[in-house]
Amino acid sequence: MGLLYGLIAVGLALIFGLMDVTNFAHGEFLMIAMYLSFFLFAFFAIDPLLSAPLVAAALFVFGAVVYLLIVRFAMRAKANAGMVQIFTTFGLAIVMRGLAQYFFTPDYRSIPQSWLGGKTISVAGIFLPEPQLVGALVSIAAFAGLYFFIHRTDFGRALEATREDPGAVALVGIDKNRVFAFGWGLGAALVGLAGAIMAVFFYIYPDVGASFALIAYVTVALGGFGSVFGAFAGGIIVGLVEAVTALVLPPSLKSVGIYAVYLLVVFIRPRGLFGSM
Amino acid sequence: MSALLETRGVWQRFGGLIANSDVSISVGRGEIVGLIGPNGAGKSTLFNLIAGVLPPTQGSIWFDGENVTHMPAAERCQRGVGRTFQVVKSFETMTVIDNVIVGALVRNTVMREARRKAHEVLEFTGLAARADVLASDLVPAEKRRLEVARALATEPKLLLLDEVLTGLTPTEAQTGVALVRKVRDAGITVLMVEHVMEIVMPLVDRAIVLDLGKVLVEGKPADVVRDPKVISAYLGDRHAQRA
Amino acid sequence: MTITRRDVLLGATATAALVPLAARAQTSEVVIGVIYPFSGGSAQQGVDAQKAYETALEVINKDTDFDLPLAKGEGLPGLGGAKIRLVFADHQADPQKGRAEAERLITQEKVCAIIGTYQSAVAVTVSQICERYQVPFVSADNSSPSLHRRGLKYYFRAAPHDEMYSAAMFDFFDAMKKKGTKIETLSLFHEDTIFGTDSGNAQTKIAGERGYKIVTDIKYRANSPSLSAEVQQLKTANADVLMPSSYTTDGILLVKTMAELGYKPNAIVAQDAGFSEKALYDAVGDKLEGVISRGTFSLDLAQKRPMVGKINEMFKSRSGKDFNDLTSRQFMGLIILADAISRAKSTDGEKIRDALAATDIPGEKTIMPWKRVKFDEMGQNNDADPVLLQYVGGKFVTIFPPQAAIAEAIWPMK
Amino acid sequence: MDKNFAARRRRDLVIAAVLAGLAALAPLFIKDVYVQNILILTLMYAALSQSWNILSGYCGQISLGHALYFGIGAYTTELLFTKFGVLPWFGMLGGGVIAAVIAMGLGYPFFRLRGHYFVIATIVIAEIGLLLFQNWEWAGAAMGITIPIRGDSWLKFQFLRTKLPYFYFALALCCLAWFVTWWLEDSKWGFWWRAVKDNPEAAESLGVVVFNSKMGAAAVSAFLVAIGGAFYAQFLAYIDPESVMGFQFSLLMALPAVLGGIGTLWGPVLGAAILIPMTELTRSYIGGSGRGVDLIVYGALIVAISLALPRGLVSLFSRAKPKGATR
Amino acid sequence: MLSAREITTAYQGLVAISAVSIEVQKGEIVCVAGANGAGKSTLLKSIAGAERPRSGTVTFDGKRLDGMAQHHITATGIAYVPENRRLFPRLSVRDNLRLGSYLYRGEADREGPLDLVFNLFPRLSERLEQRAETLSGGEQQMLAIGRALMTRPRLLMLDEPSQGIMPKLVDEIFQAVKRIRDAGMTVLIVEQRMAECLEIADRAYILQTGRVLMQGPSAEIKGNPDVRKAYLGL
Repeated sequence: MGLLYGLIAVGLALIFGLMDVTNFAHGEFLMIAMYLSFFLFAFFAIDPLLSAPLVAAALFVFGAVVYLLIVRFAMRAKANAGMVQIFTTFGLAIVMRGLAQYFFTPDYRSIPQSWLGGKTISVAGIFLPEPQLVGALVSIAAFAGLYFFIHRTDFGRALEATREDPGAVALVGIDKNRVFAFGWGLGAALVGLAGAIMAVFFYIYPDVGASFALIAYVTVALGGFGSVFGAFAGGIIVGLVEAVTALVLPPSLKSVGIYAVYLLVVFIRPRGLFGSM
Repeated sequence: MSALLETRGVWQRFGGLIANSDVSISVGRGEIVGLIGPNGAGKSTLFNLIAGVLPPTQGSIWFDGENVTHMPAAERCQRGVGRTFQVVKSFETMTVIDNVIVGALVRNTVMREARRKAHEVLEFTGLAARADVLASDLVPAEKRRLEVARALATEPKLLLLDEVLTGLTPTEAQTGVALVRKVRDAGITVLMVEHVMEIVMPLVDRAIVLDLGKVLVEGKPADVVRDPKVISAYLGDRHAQRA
Repeated sequence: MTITRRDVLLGATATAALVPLAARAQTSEVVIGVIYPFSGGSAQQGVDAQKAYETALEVINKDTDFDLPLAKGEGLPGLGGAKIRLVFADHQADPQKGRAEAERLITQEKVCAIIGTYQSAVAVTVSQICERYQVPFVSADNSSPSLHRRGLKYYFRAAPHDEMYSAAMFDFFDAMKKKGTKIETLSLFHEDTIFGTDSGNAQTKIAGERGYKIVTDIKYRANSPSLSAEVQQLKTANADVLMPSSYTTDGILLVKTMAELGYKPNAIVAQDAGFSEKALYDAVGDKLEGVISRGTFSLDLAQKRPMVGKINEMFKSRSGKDFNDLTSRQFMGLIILADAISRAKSTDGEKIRDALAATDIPGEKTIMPWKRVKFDEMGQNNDADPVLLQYVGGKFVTIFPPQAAIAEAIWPMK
Repeated sequence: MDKNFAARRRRDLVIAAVLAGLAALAPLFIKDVYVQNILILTLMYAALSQSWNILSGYCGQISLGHALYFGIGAYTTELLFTKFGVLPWFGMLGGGVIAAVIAMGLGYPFFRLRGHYFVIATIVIAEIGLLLFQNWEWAGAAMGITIPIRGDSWLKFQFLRTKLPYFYFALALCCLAWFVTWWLEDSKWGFWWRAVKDNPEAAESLGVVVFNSKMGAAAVSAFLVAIGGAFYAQFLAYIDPESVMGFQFSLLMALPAVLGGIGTLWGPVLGAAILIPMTELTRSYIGGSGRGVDLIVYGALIVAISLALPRGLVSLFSRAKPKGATR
Repeated sequence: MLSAREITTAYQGLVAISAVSIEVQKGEIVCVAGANGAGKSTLLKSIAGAERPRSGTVTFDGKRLDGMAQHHITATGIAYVPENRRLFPRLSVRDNLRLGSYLYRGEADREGPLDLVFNLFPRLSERLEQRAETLSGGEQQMLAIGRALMTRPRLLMLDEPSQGIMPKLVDEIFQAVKRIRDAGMTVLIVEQRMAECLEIADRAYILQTGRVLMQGPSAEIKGNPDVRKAYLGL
């Protein structure tokens, strides 16, 4: 679970780190991805595992379009820039939820049987549910891919460079707007991937994003805004803390553990575990 | 009477970089002292140490007979240290008068008095006509002057000016010079960091030249500009030799 | 400020103008308010409820030959065949909004009664408002026992509440024990809102009284992103019976997580809610073979009472789903309310209240397996016998109480 | 030049008095309880948003966790009333004080945080509060607290037959929050807050102790919000953790100020006057469809206003004239 | 090759340079000198597209540059090393250099410029894996120039390359500039340290408070007594 949080958070961290914009509609991106997986399964019988790349690709386009059509303008605001971004994306989240309810109806949906559904591998007495195991593997793979992409390809380097200094990339001939759109796309694609995996073992309905959004923000902040690696590590920590608190405290208080850890971390390191500066 | 401001053997290191090494300077009451030096000489660092932005790595800073080395900026302001910023830091969403009132509130807790004081200062600095304009709508020269006004409103004994004349047109710079003189005539000691020598030199009583974090030369402006070490620091070694 | 005030004033004059119209229309039309969540996390329940009420409306307003009150003939006979009109309002699971909507329905839409609300927390505030305006409130599907114990005059609940449900479960356990099944330890698993808490409390109380041992009592946060840790605990405790009280979303996640972690209890006896939702069985039905849920409704009844099947078909054609525990209660709630209005021969709140209080409908004239519908002085129908249903071969089979059962319980579940 | 300023302050006060007077007369014409209800909520949110604005708008410390103080106000009042029979008026004050104390206690660690770290910390602390109340049996846990009905009385601040007392209280609260803002705006604190928001470093150089300024703002803000919470509890006569401490409250407190104009005297009132009736009306009249159309309209409006008027709706009124001390 | 005519640029109402015109011929090293605040940097920014001139035109090989987006200007063959260098501090030296060749994706295309950079600044080749922020000031300047060279420019614009650098390295950098010109590029350099700059430059412009004070071949400028006055205010 922690790894999946990590994957969701990495998408958010990418967007955030790149442009200092918080995407309050991140949970809704996840929701869209889950619906996509569901419909691909329901109408074309494509297993979520197979459709994951498709979903990721679709979300990529979606993320880039959202940037170009909406966020780009929110970033131009001179006054109250932070509030404008928060509430623009927040408003967007509400619209997306409303649209999902309008088109998909509020019914709970779920993918009944996938290749992975419900199988469990037992290793030395520890049961590892397959979907989550695969989820974890995909997360690690996606993260490894992302890492490779950022550090070994030109565009990845451009992404990193833009994040470091968006004003300076023009010096080497890079168009920062394209990089931003690409970053949004990539961030959304990662969420898309997470959504596709989650669709296997989670129920889907228009408000599903809300369950994950706060955890994702906390995860990103825990790792330190702007640090993709931090977000991933943050995800793992959140997963562990959640499991541990559930043993110590009543389970209904398990998120308290996560929140407490967040507060503790930022009080000691006001910029998160791996935050810069 | 002792000097108003004194730094005693001040060092400042940032990681491996030594920004100030063993700087001891003093500023007497009623003086205008210029702190000059080429880029990267450590002027701004020293300035920040005096203003209380951060404590020095080593050494002490004395103001008005009191050790203020570890005193936070707000308290130094209450003791009588006013400053401006190299990169202008106006309160952009507030009007000019409101900017100045913030400063005036240090010594006047009653709003009406603070406001009166602020108007006085605006009058003094020649910004009165712009009182109700938002700080963000001022032109840079006016912003600079607003910084001075704000600092003056705190009724300082020592006014620290950080490159207030840089980047101004000659006319604007001359008005600025006149303002600094006026400030001194009002009994306020001035320590100014400045790049533009042609403007500073006629203005200051004494110049302190920093280079590579150390005090290079100190003295009357006319002597300072003839000093080969200064010319070398500014124009490069070869030029100095030839000159 | 000024702008709004003008708008509001305009709005007020507009409503004022409408009032005489509404009064005139009163004889031919009776307006009832329906308050549900139509957006947000539980919007699905609202939308399903809407379909159930529309089905009931068809039965009442059109001439049908079911053996239900008001089915025959059009409209309400007591009011000269007046038709019922429903006004739906969205409370978004917020007690404040529920209250505001109730107030609006009463004062603007001139509803003569209100029915709702799915969430118990909203029922609290809606019933308060109804009390204040002396408008009857029929709590169709709220199961929190505390609701009817607040001394409200205008509160009515025809369906059982959680203590009755829980009691039935323990009756069932007792019966099974007599037959020699080992049932000693229980695991409670309930969510942390009013429904789960109430249910958990009731179960804890009865278990104590009847000597069952609760080995784990897990209260979890509703709509959690993950239940792995919780399920792990259930698995470790491995009680004879797992008793979940969860809404649909958490129910799906619970079942999926259980399967993933390889936890298969001997028996699951669920406190309805999510475990009566089609969505849950669509999603994870294959893993639920043999699960037992309490309920107030069972399609099996169609074998004894054919009209149940026919009405179910009517509902199915609207919603694409079979009646479940919630929708059947909603359907029945409106029938009972309409019957009272007809007998009151008035849309006056107090008269309807009195008529409701005098309600006595035999069980056969409902679509429920109840003995009868008769309210006590707190507005609770104590004769609404709950049933236990077991999910076998893709549908629910009634297994308890014996008089309603059509099959023996399969224990342990597969 | 001083005349200008004094005139503006006086003008604001006069406008407020006139508006309040008109609002006070409103119930004479508006008998419809549903509309009254909307008015009460509008006033309440205006008051809450005004209070939120003190910390987040004036002092620039964006909090999305004010639901915590709202809930504390509500719970303190009702717990004192139901468990110890303390009159709501005292509970209200007590709640306010407790909220202010908590706000200051949290200030020590929180005000070191900047930007998003601060925002998330505020969200998280409110969530923790919510979860604790959700599990605190003595305080009713998830069941919440139903306020026992004792009949209409100002003493117990409870009215069943009429909404008017609630209306006037909400109006008074709104006026209070507005007046406090108006008054603080032209005070040492008001100036310090704005200075801290615009540029903490410069403020520090002018003798402003930044930390203390933030603390002051947090305390005033939390106190007023808690009073609002106490009012809401009395008004609703029923509270449960979700309905008084949920995240949506934090947002609903922020939204009017943001849409109306954050850090302005009139923004919250203007924002609430438009936003609250709009949300209530869209829900009531198109929300019953179950298709989420009201959400789409609501969300789209937020996006549109955020993008088109980053300074909020008040910027429509201030025209081209230079903005004065009160803007 | 490059011609900027009557450039006027203002920041928020304050005119930084007014009606400044300069020409750069192919293969030249041209120095723009002047005291701080004279408008030298603004001039470069206006040419590079980092600042929008209020009026005036910039042409490069006959192509109009004014109004073009900054990254497009880079693509036409002008590399600009700004005053504060604007390296990507947390990326390695290697990555900084690679980003310079972003516009040319092929490995083969990279080798030429890379060889030149290593040739000019052998130190960089020893520090390939270090983060840019860990380099000394002089090395950072070398990297900034190196990164600019990687874009395979025809014109290289340097803003105060000597700033904040040890005197010894300043010499090294100026020598490198000469070699860059020898490698076939044209260089426009802005400097406060006029003496060293004039040593290597073919021609020079002296700016004072936003205007061109004088211009001409380096030798002429060097001997002109007015220059000192412009600097020291004497």
